Parts: sequence; C-alpha cells; structure tokens
Amino acid sequence: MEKLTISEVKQIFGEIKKVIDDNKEFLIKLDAAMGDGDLGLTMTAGFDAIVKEIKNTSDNDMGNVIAKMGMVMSNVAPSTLGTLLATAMMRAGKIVKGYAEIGLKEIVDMGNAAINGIKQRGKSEVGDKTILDSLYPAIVELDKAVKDNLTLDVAFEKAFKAAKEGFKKTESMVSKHGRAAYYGEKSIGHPDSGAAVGMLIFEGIYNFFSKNK
Amino acid sequence: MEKLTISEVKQIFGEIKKVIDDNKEFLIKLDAAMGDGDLGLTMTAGFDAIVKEIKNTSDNDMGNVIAKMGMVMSNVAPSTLGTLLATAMMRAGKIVKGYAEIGLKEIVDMGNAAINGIKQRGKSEVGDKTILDSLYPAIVELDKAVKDNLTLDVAFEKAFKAAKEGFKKTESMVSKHGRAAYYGEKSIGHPDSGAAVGMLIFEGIYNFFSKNK
Amino acid sequence: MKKIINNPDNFVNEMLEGILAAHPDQLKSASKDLRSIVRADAPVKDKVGLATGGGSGHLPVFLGYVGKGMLDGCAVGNVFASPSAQQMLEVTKAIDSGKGVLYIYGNYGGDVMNFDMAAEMAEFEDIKVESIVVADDVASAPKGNEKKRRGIAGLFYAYKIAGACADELKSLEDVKKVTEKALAGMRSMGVALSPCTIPSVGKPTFEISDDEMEIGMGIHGEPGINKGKLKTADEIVEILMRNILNDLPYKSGDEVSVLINGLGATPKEELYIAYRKAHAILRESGIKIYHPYIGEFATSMEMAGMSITLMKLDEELKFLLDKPANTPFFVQA
Amino acid sequence: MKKIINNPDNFVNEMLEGILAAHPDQLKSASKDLRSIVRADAPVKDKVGLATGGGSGHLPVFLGYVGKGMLDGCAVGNVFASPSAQQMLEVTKAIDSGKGVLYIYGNYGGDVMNFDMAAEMAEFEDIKVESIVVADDVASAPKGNEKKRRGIAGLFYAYKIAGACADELKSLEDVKKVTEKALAGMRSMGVALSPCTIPSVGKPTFEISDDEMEIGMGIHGEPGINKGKLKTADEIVEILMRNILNDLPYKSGDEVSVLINGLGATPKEELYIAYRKAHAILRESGIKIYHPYIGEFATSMEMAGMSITLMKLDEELKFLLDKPANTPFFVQA
Ligand SMILES: Nc1ncnc2c1ncn2[C@@H]1O[C@H](COP(=O)(O)OP(=O)(O)O)[C@@H](O)[C@H]1O
Ligand SMILES: Nc1ncnc2c1ncn2[C@@H]1O[C@H](COP(=O)(O)OP(=O)(O)O)[C@@H](O)[C@H]1O
Ligand SMILES: [Mg+2]
Ligand SMILES: [Mg+2]
Ligand SMILES: [Mg+2]
Ligand SMILES: [Mg+2]
Repeated sequence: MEKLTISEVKQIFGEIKKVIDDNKEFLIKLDAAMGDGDLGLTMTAGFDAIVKEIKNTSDNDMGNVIAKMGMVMSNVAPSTLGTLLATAMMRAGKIVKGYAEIGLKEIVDMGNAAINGIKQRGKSEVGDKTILDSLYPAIVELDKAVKDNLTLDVAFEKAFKAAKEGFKKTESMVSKHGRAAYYGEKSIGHPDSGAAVGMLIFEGIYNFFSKNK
Repeated sequence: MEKLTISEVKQIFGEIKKVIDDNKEFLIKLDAAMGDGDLGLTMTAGFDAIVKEIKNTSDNDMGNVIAKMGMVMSNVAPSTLGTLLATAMMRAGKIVKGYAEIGLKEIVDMGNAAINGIKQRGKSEVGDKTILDSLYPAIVELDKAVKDNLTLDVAFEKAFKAAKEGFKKTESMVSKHGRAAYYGEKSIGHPDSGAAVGMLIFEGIYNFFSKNK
Repeated sequence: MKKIINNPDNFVNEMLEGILAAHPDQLKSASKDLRSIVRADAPVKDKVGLATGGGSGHLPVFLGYVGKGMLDGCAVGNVFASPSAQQMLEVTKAIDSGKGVLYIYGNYGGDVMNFDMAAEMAEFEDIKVESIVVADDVASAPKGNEKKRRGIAGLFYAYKIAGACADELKSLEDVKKVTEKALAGMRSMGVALSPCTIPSVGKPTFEISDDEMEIGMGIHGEPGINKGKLKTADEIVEILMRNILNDLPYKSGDEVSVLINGLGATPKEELYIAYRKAHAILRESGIKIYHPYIGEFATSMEMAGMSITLMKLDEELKFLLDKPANTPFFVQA
Repeated sequence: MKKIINNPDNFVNEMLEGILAAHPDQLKSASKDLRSIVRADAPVKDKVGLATGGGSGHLPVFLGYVGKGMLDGCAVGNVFASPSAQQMLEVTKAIDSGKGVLYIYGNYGGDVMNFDMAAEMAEFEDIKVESIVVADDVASAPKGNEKKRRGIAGLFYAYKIAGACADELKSLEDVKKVTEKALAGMRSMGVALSPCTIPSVGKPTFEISDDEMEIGMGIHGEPGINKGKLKTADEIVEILMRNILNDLPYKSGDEVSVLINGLGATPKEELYIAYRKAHAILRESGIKIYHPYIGEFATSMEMAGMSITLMKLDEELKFLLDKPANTPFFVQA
C-alpha cells in the first residue's frame, strides 16, 4: 500500500478506537497514579464519537475529515489530552486540505504539524514526559521511512515500535506538565498516561496494516 | 441506722456517682441500641457535677440541698433522663424542705413525689418501659419497709433488689416514650437504659449501707 | 469518621466561639457559658421574640437562623442533646421586648421537657410564652399520630414564616397562628446513607452497610421505616414524595414550596439531581412549585443523605416566605 | 462512597436539569446541550460579561456563582473535566453586550487550553476577550513559581470582586485590573481528610488511611505537600495559616477577608472551630479581619477537608466585597 484513501483513514480510526477501548482500564490506572484517572473514559468517549461521526461524513476532502475529527474530540473530550489531540488533528488536517489520498510524505508533514500544535497549545517539549514522548520518535521513524522509501506497512511497524519504546522511556522521566507535574521527582517510576495513548494510536494504525497487507 | 444526715446523703450521692461511672459503657451500649447512645455520658457528667457541687454546699436544709442537686443535673445533663431526674430531685427536695435529717418515712414521701414529677413531666406511666419501671418497685419496697418497721439498710437492700428486677422486666416491655418509642415492638428484647439508671441509683445507695452497717 | 476538631469535649464551645468571632455584628451571647445566643440587637423593640433551641450538630439548625427576619435567640445544647431549661430562660429574658416570646423547636423528648420547664420559669418572671413544636417527619409516626412525629428540616420553614410575621410587628397570637398554619400544611421525610459520629463518643451512632440506605431515618440516627438496598436518586425521591404527598394529602391545584435538604456529606450536585425528580413528580401531580430551596438546612454533621419537605402555600404564606432574611447561615434578598 | 444518583453517565446533565428547573428566573441555557449556562437576563446592557467554566463536582464553583453581582455565564464540563472550547464560545457569545468578556477560571491544564482556544474563536467573531487565571493554592508550587499554582476557593473572591466592579459598568480593562489586584493579595491552602469518587469511575480517586490527612491536597485529589497523621483542628489551621501568611507575606497592619471553605463532607461546626483558630492567629499577627466567609464555596463532591483563603483588602476592594450579590448559591444583602 502506497496511499491511503479517506475510507481507509476511517478504518484506521476504527482500529484506534478498538485498541483504546481494550486499554480503557489500563489508561485509567496510569492516569489515576499521577493524575485524575479519567483518561480511559475521555479517550474511549472521544474515539467512539469520532468513529460514529465519520461514518456519517461524505466529505471527500481528507483535510476536512481529519479536522472535523479534531472538532469532535474537542467537543466530546475537552480534557487536557483530548484538547491536545484535537489541536493536533486540526493542524494535521490543515496540511492535507483538498487531498483525496495521502502518502507517507504527507503523513510525515501531518505528524510534524500535529506535534507542533501540541507543543504550542501545551507549552511543552519532547522530554517533558507527555504524549510527545511517544509521538515524536514515531514520526522520526516515519520520516526515515520516507527517505528509505519504505512501504506504509513497514514504516508503521517501525513507528509503532518507536512509540512503544518512547512510552516505556517515560517511566524514568520527570513530569513537567498537567496534574502529574505536582508529583515532580515522585513521578519517576510511573510511565506517562498520555504517552500510552500516543503508543496506542500507533498500535491501532499498525493493526490496520496487519489486517490489510 | 434510722436517720440520714445531710453529710450522709452527700456520701450516698458519692456512691451513686461511683456506680454510674463504673457503668458508663454499659449505659452507652443500652442507650445506643434504642436511642442515641449518650446516656453514659450525660449521667456520668450529671452525677459528677452534683458530687462536686455538694462538696461546696454548707446549706443545712436537706430540702434545699436535694433541690439544688436537681438544678445541677438540669444544667449539666439536660437530656431526657437528666431533665426527668432533675424534676424528680426538685420535687423530692420540696418534700423535706427545712429538715436536717430524714428517715424511711420521709424517703418514701420523697420517692413518691419524685415518681409523680417524672410522670407529669414525661407524660408517662409505670409499664411504659422507662426509668419508672425500676424506681417504682423500689419505692413500693421502701413503703412496705416502713410498715414492717425495717431498718434503712435492710429496706434499701430490698429496694435495690426490686429495682434490679424492675430493670430486668423492661426487657420484655414495649417502649412508649423517647427515641426508643420509634422502635415500637422491636424494642422488646432490649432492656431500657433509663431503668438501668434507676437500678444503679439504688445500687449506689445499697453500697453506702453495705459500707456503713 | 475523621473530624477537624480539638478536644471533643470542647467541640460545642469552640464552635460557638468561632461563630461569635465571625459574626459579632449579628450575634451576641446572653450568658457567660455562650449557650444562650441572641441577636446582637436583641431585644427588638415592639417585636415578638422568637426563640429556639436544641442539640448541636445540625447547623444551620438551630443557631444559624438567628438574625434579621428569622429568630431572635437560641439555646445551644451539646451534640444531639437538649440545652437546659436555664439556658432557654436566659434566651427568653434577653429577647423579650414585652411582646412575649414564641418557642419554636423540634419534637424531641428532652427539648420538649426543657422548654416546658423554661416556659414555667419564664411565666414566673412575667414573660408571656407560647410554644410551637415542629413535627414534620411523616416517617416517624403514622398518620393519626402526628403529634408523636419528630421535627426535621421543616424547622427552617417554621422559622422563616414566624420570623417574617414577627417582623411585621404582629402579636404573639398572630405569629403563633400563622406558623401553625404553615406547619399544618408541611410534611417531610428523609433518607440516610451513612451514619455520623458524636465527637465525644468517637464511633458512629449506627451502622449501615456499604450498599444500603435507610428510608425515614431521623437526624440523630433514629430508625426509619425501611432499611434496604441503595436505590437510584429517582427511586428514592419517588418513595419520599409518595409518602409525603399521600400523608397530607397534597392534591392537584395546590401550591407548595419544596425544600431539598442535605444531611451533611451529600454534595449539592446530588441534591439538584433529587430536585429534578421532585419537580417532575409535582408537575405530574398538578401541584405548583412556588419557591424551591436546595441546600443544607438541617444536618447531622457528616451524615450522607437528604430530606424533602413540602409546605402548602396561600397568599399570606407566600408573602411571608418571600420577605428578606439575613442571618449568618441564611440570606434571602 | 454511596451517592444519590441515577445513571452515572447522566450525572452532570441531570444536575443541570435540576438547577435550571429550580432557578428559571435566574439562569438559562445558551445551547441545546445545557453545558453553556448564562444569566436569565444575559447579555446585560453596557456591562462587561464575566465568564467562567470548569469541571463539575465543585458546586457552588463554578456555575453556582452565575447571577446578579457576580458572573454572567459558565461553561460546564463533566466531573473534574474541562468543558469544551465550543461550549465556552457559546457562553461568550450569549453574554457579550459589546463591552467585551472576561474569562476567570482556575489554573488547570485542560481549562487553560480550552479557554485559550475559545478566546481565539471569540476574537475571530469580533468579541473582545481577556483572561484571568486564578492560581491561589500556595501548596501547589513553591514561591517564585506562582504561575504554576492551581486555583481553588479563591475563585469565589475573584468572582465577587470582578462581579461587583463589572456591575459598576466599568471597562473590561478596569475589571481585569482590580481583579488582578485582588488575586495578587490572595493566597489559599487546604487539607483533605477523605477522597471523593467520580460517579462514572465508581471508586475513590485516591486512598488515605483512617488516621491520616493530606495537607495541601488539591480539589481533584492532586497530591499535597505533606501526608501525615491527622492533627487537631488548631494544629491544622496553624500549618495552613503559617504557609499562607509567609507566602505573600501578610504583615501586621494588613486588613484581610478570610474564607474558611468546606470541601464537601466537613460539617459547618468544624469550619467554625477552624475559623476560631484562624481568627486568633490573625489577631496575634496584628492583621485586621474585615469580612469572614465560612461555608462551602468550592467543593470536591463528598470529600472531607477544608481550605483557608486570605485576601488583602484596600478601600476599593472592601467597597466591592461589600456590594450585594444574588446567585442561586450565594446571596449577600
Ligand atoms: N502541557 C502539556 N503538553 C503536552 N502533553 C500534556 C500536557 N499536559 C498534560 N499532557 C499529557 O496529558 C496527559 C493527561 O491527560 P488528561 O488525563 O486528559 O489530563 P487531565 O485529566 O488532567 O485533564 C498526561 O499524561 C500528558 O501526557
Ligand atoms: N417520657 C418519658 N418519661 C419517662 N422516662 C422517659 C421518657 N422518655 C424517655 N425516658 C427515659 O429516658 C431514657 C433515655 O434517656 P436519654 O438518653 O437522656 O434520652 P435522650 O438522649 O433521647 O434525650 C429512656 O431509656 C427512658 O428510660
Ligand atoms: Mg486525567
Ligand atoms: Mg440518649
Ligand atoms: Mg440524647
Ligand atoms: Mg481530567
């Protein structure tokens, strides 16, 4: 597979939703340890609404579809991470406004726009023990894949691996943002719940490619 | 012993206080079962204050001294039973106003005045599962003792026994007054906490005579 | 239950010191022991004095309603225990302007006996005293036996109506009459979800398991009419409302004020969820709602639970209900 | 924790239905989803609009202060979760009279991000928006790092001051300025004795053993600065007051308003016991108390605990503090 259609992007969101659903309790537990414990609830609600909403969307502008998902996330899950993901999706959508299909090159641009959106809205950086720490290494992998001319499924297998590694590394980091920041040094030893979401998003995408090789 | 002096009456109140103190938890438990559980607290506080107060009383009018104890009880323990006991002591005191000593005959008159005071203030009768059910049989014994010309110590031994029996009998009665009345038939099986106080008062008096034979 | 207290024996006195320190412009003590608290401007010229009293642990009941448009004074007992007749007498003397004093208090053995003693003492001092005993809890005795019922959150309405009427400088008889009318049309019932702890006792007054509630339980933990599994808010309100509505009974065309009262630990969010259902039931029954009150009006320290009170209104009662009031615990503009 | 609720998923909506049913003369919904609530008479002609918002579970914060003399509107989130930028925008549009809108809200990540998004959207619609982030909790970040602090009960004072100033028909800049002055002189700190439970989660958000308390804990259970054995009321107040007084620092000759805030399950009796000690400490420190507030102003559902807030006053702030207010949850005559 070299390009993704809108219909395939919709399927990918379906796969992400499934992974998030399966990990609801895991996310609650992670967030409860260093936050308010709602992440499992907000994320399942957010992706559930996105999947419902896009089913009814006949828009054939990839950018609009993805930005719309951001709006849905913002409305349904206006928590910290929901709002950051909403910002990310809206910025990513902007990049591919007018497109009907997207390839790895566009996906990397979208990823960078998303990461910049999160950084700006969250006033945060890679290394601050947030979702950025699983998203960023994954996007770096995709960027490499463009240069190495890899196929989408191979690229996303690597990206998922990088996201997973990134998530694991958050365990030894110190939280700098959100509720977890109140724990300071005490946050060491607890992996970040938002980074887990970043990893699960890439797991969902990976699952899509596993099923559609 | 045929007569009681004011100093002896004071000692008797000291004995009552001791018995009440020893039974604090017992009274709390009884009252908690069918009421608010404060009886152990109010009664120890009430008799404690009485004993402290009478130490400083140089009044040599038996009636005044006993009425004064009623006032103290009313001020310190204005719960249901505290108020009823206060009424009882004030009425009893009235009977012996002007006396320096009291014999069994006067004591019976005081007991009857006390019982009538409780009945009037509490709108209650013997058999309603209250303190009356231990006080009344005891006074009946004292009345008999007057007729039989018994000494004070023998009379009060019988009175204590009657009060104890009276208390036990409340177990099978139905509460008609106070918080316990809300339990209706369910109060059967629980002896009445106020009747326990009636019994303990006579136990205190009995202890005085045991020590002063 | 964990409490923010010092020595449990000083619980009531320290609370009173705090209240007097916070509201010196509104309240003063009429005695050395702080147990007889009256309005700072008592006695109010030409006004009937309104006195209440009862055990502590129910704030805002009783003391919290002493102030403009409501009560003139309050005798303060220990936790869940009546104040003494002597303390009531101090209040009575401090608030009598010569127009007489009305006692308004809840129907509890100790309180009744002490207020009766106080009334005898006050009359001895030539103060005219009348008494009203609030007995609004339908769960505490069956219909036909209304005199045996306990007083709960309905006390608030009794104070509000009597206070507004007394403010109009009406006579003792008139104030008593309109308050009795309000009480005749008033019914309450509550539910408890958790016990509370008397500070000096240190352990809960009763036990209720984690998935249970007690319908009709009193504010000192007196047993209710039904102990059962915890139900939904809508089901609980249905039960309370059915008992209340059937008891008077209230009927289509009636106009009522509704009071949703929290017992202490129940959040206001839940009280509004309860109000939502009460509102719907009244609408379905054709009963008009005039002025709802939702909040903590009569509590049992940290007990979880709530009660509902209805008061039937006519034009006179509506007028009095609407009048302003300003006390440390209740302000109506 | 047992709750009087129906389906946990409907907790917030049913609460909102209850609030709107109870106070139709004071509040209305500016959107179909009930999550954007504004004053019944919004927009108020010539007045700066004051908007707030935040997660549910803190009543009276946030929605409870919408009304005369305080706020114009509130965006309502799920329990402990920010409302959406869209919902904030609906409020903004409904309350803007043309004089601009001031956002006043607590310093929480989700809220800040959403209010920032909403402000961008509002400016796009030509509504002038300014923002004030309340960050009064000294326990949540050390001195020098004040911007990182959380907002707690001090929100009440911010609303009161801004509301009174806006009522004078002052400009957006003036309202913002005086509110910032109030915030600059305001510090809070709290203690938690028990956790609370988010209805849809169903179990407590944290654990705290039977004889422990957590000093400095946030209103969502954010960790404090010290978890230790439960202390006496006087000791607790000493710790809170010492931290608050030293942080600004407040000094002899200052004049302050004090707010003793209950977190939900703590009875008013205990709040007054705490006030008693706070009052004594201020007196000893030569600090004058102007107008104390004691009660539940910002809660965490059924959490037990309390917080103390001090606000330094000058003549302007005293004047604004004293002005009347009339909202469903707060009335000052
Ligand atoms: N400023 C920030 N920038 C980027 N990510 C953040 C920031 N603050 C929090 N996060 C991420 O959000 C996660 C928590 O999200 P969420 O549960 O929605 O927060 P809350 O419940 O406090 O609103 C954190 O684990 C972290 O990964
Ligand atoms: N009307 C009454 N007449 C006589 N005795 C009563 C009456 N009501 C209650 N009692 C007695 O008082 C006891 C309870 O006293 P107390 O604990 O002081 O009551 P409360 O705590 O409810 O004020 C009962 O066990 C009963 O013996
Ligand atoms: Mg969270
Ligand atoms: Mg008792
Ligand atoms: Mg009692
Ligand atoms: Mg959250």
